[in-house]
Amino acid sequence: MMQRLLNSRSFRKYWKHKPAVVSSIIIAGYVIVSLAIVFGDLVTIENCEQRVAPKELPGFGLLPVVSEELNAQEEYVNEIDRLLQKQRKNPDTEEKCRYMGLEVVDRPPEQLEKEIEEYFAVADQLYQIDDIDDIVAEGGSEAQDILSKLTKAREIQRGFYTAESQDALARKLQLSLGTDRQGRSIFLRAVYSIKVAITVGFVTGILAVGIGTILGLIAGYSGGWADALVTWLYSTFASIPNIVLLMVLAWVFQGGEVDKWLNDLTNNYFEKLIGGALEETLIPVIIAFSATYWIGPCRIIRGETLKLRESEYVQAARVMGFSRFRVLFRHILPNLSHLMLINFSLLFIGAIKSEVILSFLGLGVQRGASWGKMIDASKSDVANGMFWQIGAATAFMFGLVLAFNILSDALQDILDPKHV
Amino acid sequence: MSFVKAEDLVKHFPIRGGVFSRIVGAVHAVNGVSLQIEKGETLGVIGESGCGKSTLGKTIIRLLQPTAGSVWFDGTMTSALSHNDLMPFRRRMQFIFQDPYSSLNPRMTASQMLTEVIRFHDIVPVGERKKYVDELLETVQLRPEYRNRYPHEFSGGQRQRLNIARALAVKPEFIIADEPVSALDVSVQAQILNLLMDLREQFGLTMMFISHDLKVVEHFCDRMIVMYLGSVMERVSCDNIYEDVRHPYTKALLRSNPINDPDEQTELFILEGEVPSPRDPPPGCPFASRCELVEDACRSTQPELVTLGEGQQIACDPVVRKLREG
Amino acid sequence: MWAYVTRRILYNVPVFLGIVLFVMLALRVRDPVNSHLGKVKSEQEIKQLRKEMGLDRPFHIQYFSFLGDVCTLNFDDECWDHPGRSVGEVMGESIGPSLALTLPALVLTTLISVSISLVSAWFRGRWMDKALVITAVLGMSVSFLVYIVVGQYMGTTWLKEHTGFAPFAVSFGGYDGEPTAMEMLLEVWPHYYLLPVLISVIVAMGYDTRFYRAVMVEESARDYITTARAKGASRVKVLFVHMLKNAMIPIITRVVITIPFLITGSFLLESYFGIPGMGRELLTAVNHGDFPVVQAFTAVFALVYILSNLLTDVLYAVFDPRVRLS
Amino acid sequence: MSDDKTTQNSPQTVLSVQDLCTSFRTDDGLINAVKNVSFELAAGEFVGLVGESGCGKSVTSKSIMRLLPDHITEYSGAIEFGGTNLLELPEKGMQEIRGNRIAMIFQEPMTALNPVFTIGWQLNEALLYHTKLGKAERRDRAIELLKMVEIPLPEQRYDEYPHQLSGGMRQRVLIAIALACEPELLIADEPTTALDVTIQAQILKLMRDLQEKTNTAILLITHDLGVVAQTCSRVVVMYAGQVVEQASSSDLFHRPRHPYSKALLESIPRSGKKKKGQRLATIPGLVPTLQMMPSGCRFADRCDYKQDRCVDEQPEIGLTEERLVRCHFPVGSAEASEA
Repeated sequence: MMQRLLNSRSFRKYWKHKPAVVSSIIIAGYVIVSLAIVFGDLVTIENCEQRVAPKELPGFGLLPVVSEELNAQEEYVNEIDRLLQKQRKNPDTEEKCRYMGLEVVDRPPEQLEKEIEEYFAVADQLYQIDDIDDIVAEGGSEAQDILSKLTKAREIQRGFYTAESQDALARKLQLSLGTDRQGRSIFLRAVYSIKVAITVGFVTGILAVGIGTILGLIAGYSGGWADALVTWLYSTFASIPNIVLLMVLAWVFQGGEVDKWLNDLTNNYFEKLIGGALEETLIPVIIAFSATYWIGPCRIIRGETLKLRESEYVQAARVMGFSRFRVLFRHILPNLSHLMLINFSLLFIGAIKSEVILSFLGLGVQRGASWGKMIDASKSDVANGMFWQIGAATAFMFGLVLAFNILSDALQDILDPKHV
Repeated sequence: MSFVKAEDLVKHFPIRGGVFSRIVGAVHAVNGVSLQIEKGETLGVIGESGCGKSTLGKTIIRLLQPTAGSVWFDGTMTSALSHNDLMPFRRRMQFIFQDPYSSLNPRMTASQMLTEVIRFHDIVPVGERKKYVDELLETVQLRPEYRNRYPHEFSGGQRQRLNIARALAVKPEFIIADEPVSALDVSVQAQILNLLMDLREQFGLTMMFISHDLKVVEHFCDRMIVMYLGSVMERVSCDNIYEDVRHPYTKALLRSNPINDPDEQTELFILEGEVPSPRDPPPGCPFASRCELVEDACRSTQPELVTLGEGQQIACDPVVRKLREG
Repeated sequence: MWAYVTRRILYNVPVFLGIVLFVMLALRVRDPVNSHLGKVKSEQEIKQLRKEMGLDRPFHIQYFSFLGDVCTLNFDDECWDHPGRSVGEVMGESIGPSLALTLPALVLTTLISVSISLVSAWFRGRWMDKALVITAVLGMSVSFLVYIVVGQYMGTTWLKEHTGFAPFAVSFGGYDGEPTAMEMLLEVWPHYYLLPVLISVIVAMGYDTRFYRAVMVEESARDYITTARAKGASRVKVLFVHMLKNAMIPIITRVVITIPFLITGSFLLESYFGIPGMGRELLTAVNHGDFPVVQAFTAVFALVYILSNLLTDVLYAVFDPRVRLS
Repeated sequence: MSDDKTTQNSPQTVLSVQDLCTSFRTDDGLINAVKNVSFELAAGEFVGLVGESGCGKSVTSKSIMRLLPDHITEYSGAIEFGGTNLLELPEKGMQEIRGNRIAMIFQEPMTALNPVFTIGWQLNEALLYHTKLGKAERRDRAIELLKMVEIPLPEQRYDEYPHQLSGGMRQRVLIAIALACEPELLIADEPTTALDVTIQAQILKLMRDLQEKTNTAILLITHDLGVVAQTCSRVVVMYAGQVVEQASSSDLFHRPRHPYSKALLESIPRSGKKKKGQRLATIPGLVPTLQMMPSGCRFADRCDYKQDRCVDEQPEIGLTEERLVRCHFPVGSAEASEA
């Protein structure tokens, strides 16, 4: 079977299409990451909600202008201050420190306190200088002094979380793209969003193509009133602009009344099944997408079924006396598989992109991170020159969507029955 | 009683139109055709595109439900049978399609396709299926090694062989071949015709051979019927077409067919005009608008098929009258 | 042709009835009054409002009464979110800004992308074509949102910082007094609307160019294009006369299909740039549970959508003689 | 008339194709569709180009018109027409020749006319490009052309759209368009394949009549030997991208020299001269694919007269008894009977 697949003409054409192969590898990478998130707890929802470092820490190894960095440092100092106060009262320091993103495991408390005092001293000196950007810009000895102090502050700061830590690499990755305004790791959030995007894309794709194919097949093959009904149904759904339909569905799921109803109906089994409130899961988003996206595949499959029904090999199957069921599933369906595959990949892209827009509109993913939420959150950052968050979300999404775009284009070429 | 018989077979396809998509008319594809095929005989059906010859074949095999009339197969009226009751007849009659490219399921290999048929109709015991598939492939002169190939890996002629193998798989007694060679190149056409002739002899098949090519029908069939606009114009033996043919349409058809000899080429015979639309067939003789023998009566009354002896029938009043007058 | 158009109209009636039915049912899955007022108002007041809205009537009565409202475009109900204003008023006020944003965007996008697709068709298979296709795919792979966010930054803050020139407003600030038509066109529109229009053109271009290119590629493979070239038509003639006229049919379909989005506006652009169009109103209404607005707006969107479908059908008939003369 | 080398430079030669090779750049590399094709056409001559599907006959005709997609096609050799090599002509010059001095009609009359323009408009177009006629004169000429191709009610048809016409009528319109500027050469690419026999006869007769009237040279491309026998004075037979035989119709049909021509002729059922159930002569095997052409004679694998030399050495086309044959051992020749 495998051998035959590898020898098939479609596969050889695919293998020759290098961009498609590269795209598949990229997509596979994304899928593996999302599987690792789902099954291996690579990044948990808590991880991406957790505060790991100072707020608005720049990413990509870049540093903002001195005054902005100072602001960030000040936040940091305040944070440490508060922490130290708590530490004196609370025995569970280490836990708290880790929560704040400070790696204190490898240090005795006295040393930590010493380092912090040292840091405060440097920071205080820096805060007293007015017009710090202008002085640095002018250059000279004073600027030298400021910069050396800043470097020292940075060094100490870095010591809190990198020195002798076992997870140095992890930590570096965590901060590689900076933090958002709540001090959450942009990198972790962007990675976690992969899972959200893949889940939404995959489930929506399967559901929408599945519904569309079944209805399309029935309508196209049986004709008559079933066809009229399906045609009416998809014309109706298609006549409501996509985004309006999504909004209406979002409205339906808001407020938790649907949950309550479902839980009452199933004796609270529903809540256990999905593990929490309906609104907090991806289910409403997926339902809304599936309800809008089945139309395209349904229309295409119906049209193609109508065509195939009249094709000579289907007629030949009927001459053999094969049952409707056999004709439909053995002779028609396999010849629609390429359309299903192409539609699936198109819907996958559509769902990922719309998920972003929905999240942006505040109608999408409620808990955890998603690229849409990240871009949404970075609206005001951009005006302040903070591009890390929007950049990271865009880059992660771009890779996946581009790979899918290329792959679905290639599939259309490769699987076109005219060339098979 | 004839082995296969059709009586007054009519097939109309409704045309929908107007504001409410009501049925506003019908394409009169087959208009009261009767035919008999004796066991072991090959009947040719000839006509130009749109004359209803394919529809006739599909109605006889019950791919299409006749609008009126009946089809009899080996003494049973098959046109009235339900899907289940028809099943035993499905394996006794088979159909070979015209287009070798679209008549094979592109996602099934040769052996999958044949095995499916064999399994469904339970032709041979489970253990012998593989052997039987190989035998079938050999019968149609395809190498058994090709069993795992997909249709696109075969040439046009090979695909047509596969089509024939599929039809033969159920060991049928009667085969309708709908233009089986018209999509093929001349040299391949000859291969397939030879194969069909061999098989006909080997299995004692009764056949109905539909074609637009007079030369092929003449070569391949025992008798033929000539169709024009859904009706039979003439029924004639293929033994000596040039002398036997009487109907002006058949004559025209015969003479517009190019002859493969530049030296014997006389002035081209031209049949003026075109076939009228089957949506709106003329009331009288369908051929009246192009006929050189046309009389006023032809335009208003449809001629009956008149027997001229020895299995020859003709639907043309002026010719019949002339013959009777001497 | 008129039978065809009438048939299309009749075909769309059940579709429209279905949409209204669906919208109304969906909005009643959870009690709209309770979810809007449940936390602040007493049981008595909720009952009162329900009665005022007629939500206590049987569903079919509500259905037909609302259907009547939609057909007469008569939306008298008070908005829950804007006390004292009727749904009709809100709709009337928000339709203008939506059109001011989307109409120019549609015209620009279509003109530009059809031109680009023609360039692509002209250089078919050469580097220019390939570069355009790659750019379109790259452009399509970036989220709409990113274009908006970055576009706004580049058009306002960045432009101001780097050139000192600030032609665009970051967000809609409302009008000072009542601007005249001239002021509207020369000052208000460029200031508030031009940037979102440009952004939406850039966003739509990738998709449209690819679509139109595919149309052109398909057209260029047609037999009549070869005939035209064999006649001695220059490439310009082939492209602009033969291909473009045939391509008009899919082009028009695509343009008309986007008409409903003219009315819904671009939700994101409106909400991001604070333009008080219909999209933004609907979004706010959804977020605030403003039931009368959501219900009326969605029904009107669907109505517009269906009307534009009908327009496509009519335009088909105008541009395609095969439809017109059937 | 039979072809002779001496006609090569005689003034009456309209078209001379010399050593034409046409290749396509594909993902699988360069594919050679037509190799070393040479033939000539004299003024007023009716020549058939015959071969089975995929033998390169359509590519040859489209190469003459240069209608193949430029960016993937490579030509070599020469196509001399009216003293110029068409392969070296810029696109602009080609446009002046197309439809004016060389015209072409195609296989599918149903799709070859632009559905959104009227018949009249499409006829007008050809006249507009190549003549200086005014609007009214063009209309008159167009109607005259429609009359010439025997279309009933030409004035009415002038304003109709292609879909209102039957296949046979559309092919007539296409012929009218092709003849609009009185070309010196008409290339007809399977003009009757899609038509019924009775309509085919009408169209062939029309072409023959018009050719006699206008003295246009016609290159008729077809797979149907009957069509050739009926119309052409000379035949060029192609097999697997090469010309294998060139002879007068009479010679070819009665005394084919190339084993392929012979086998092809024998495989057609002959009317009236048969015995019931007689087997047809066949050509065994398959046409070699363009990707896997044999290095020797391309027909060797299927040839009844094959010898070792055929497999090893590609035969050149050569003059045998007043005709050109690409075969080491032409049928009926001394070499063949020796072996």
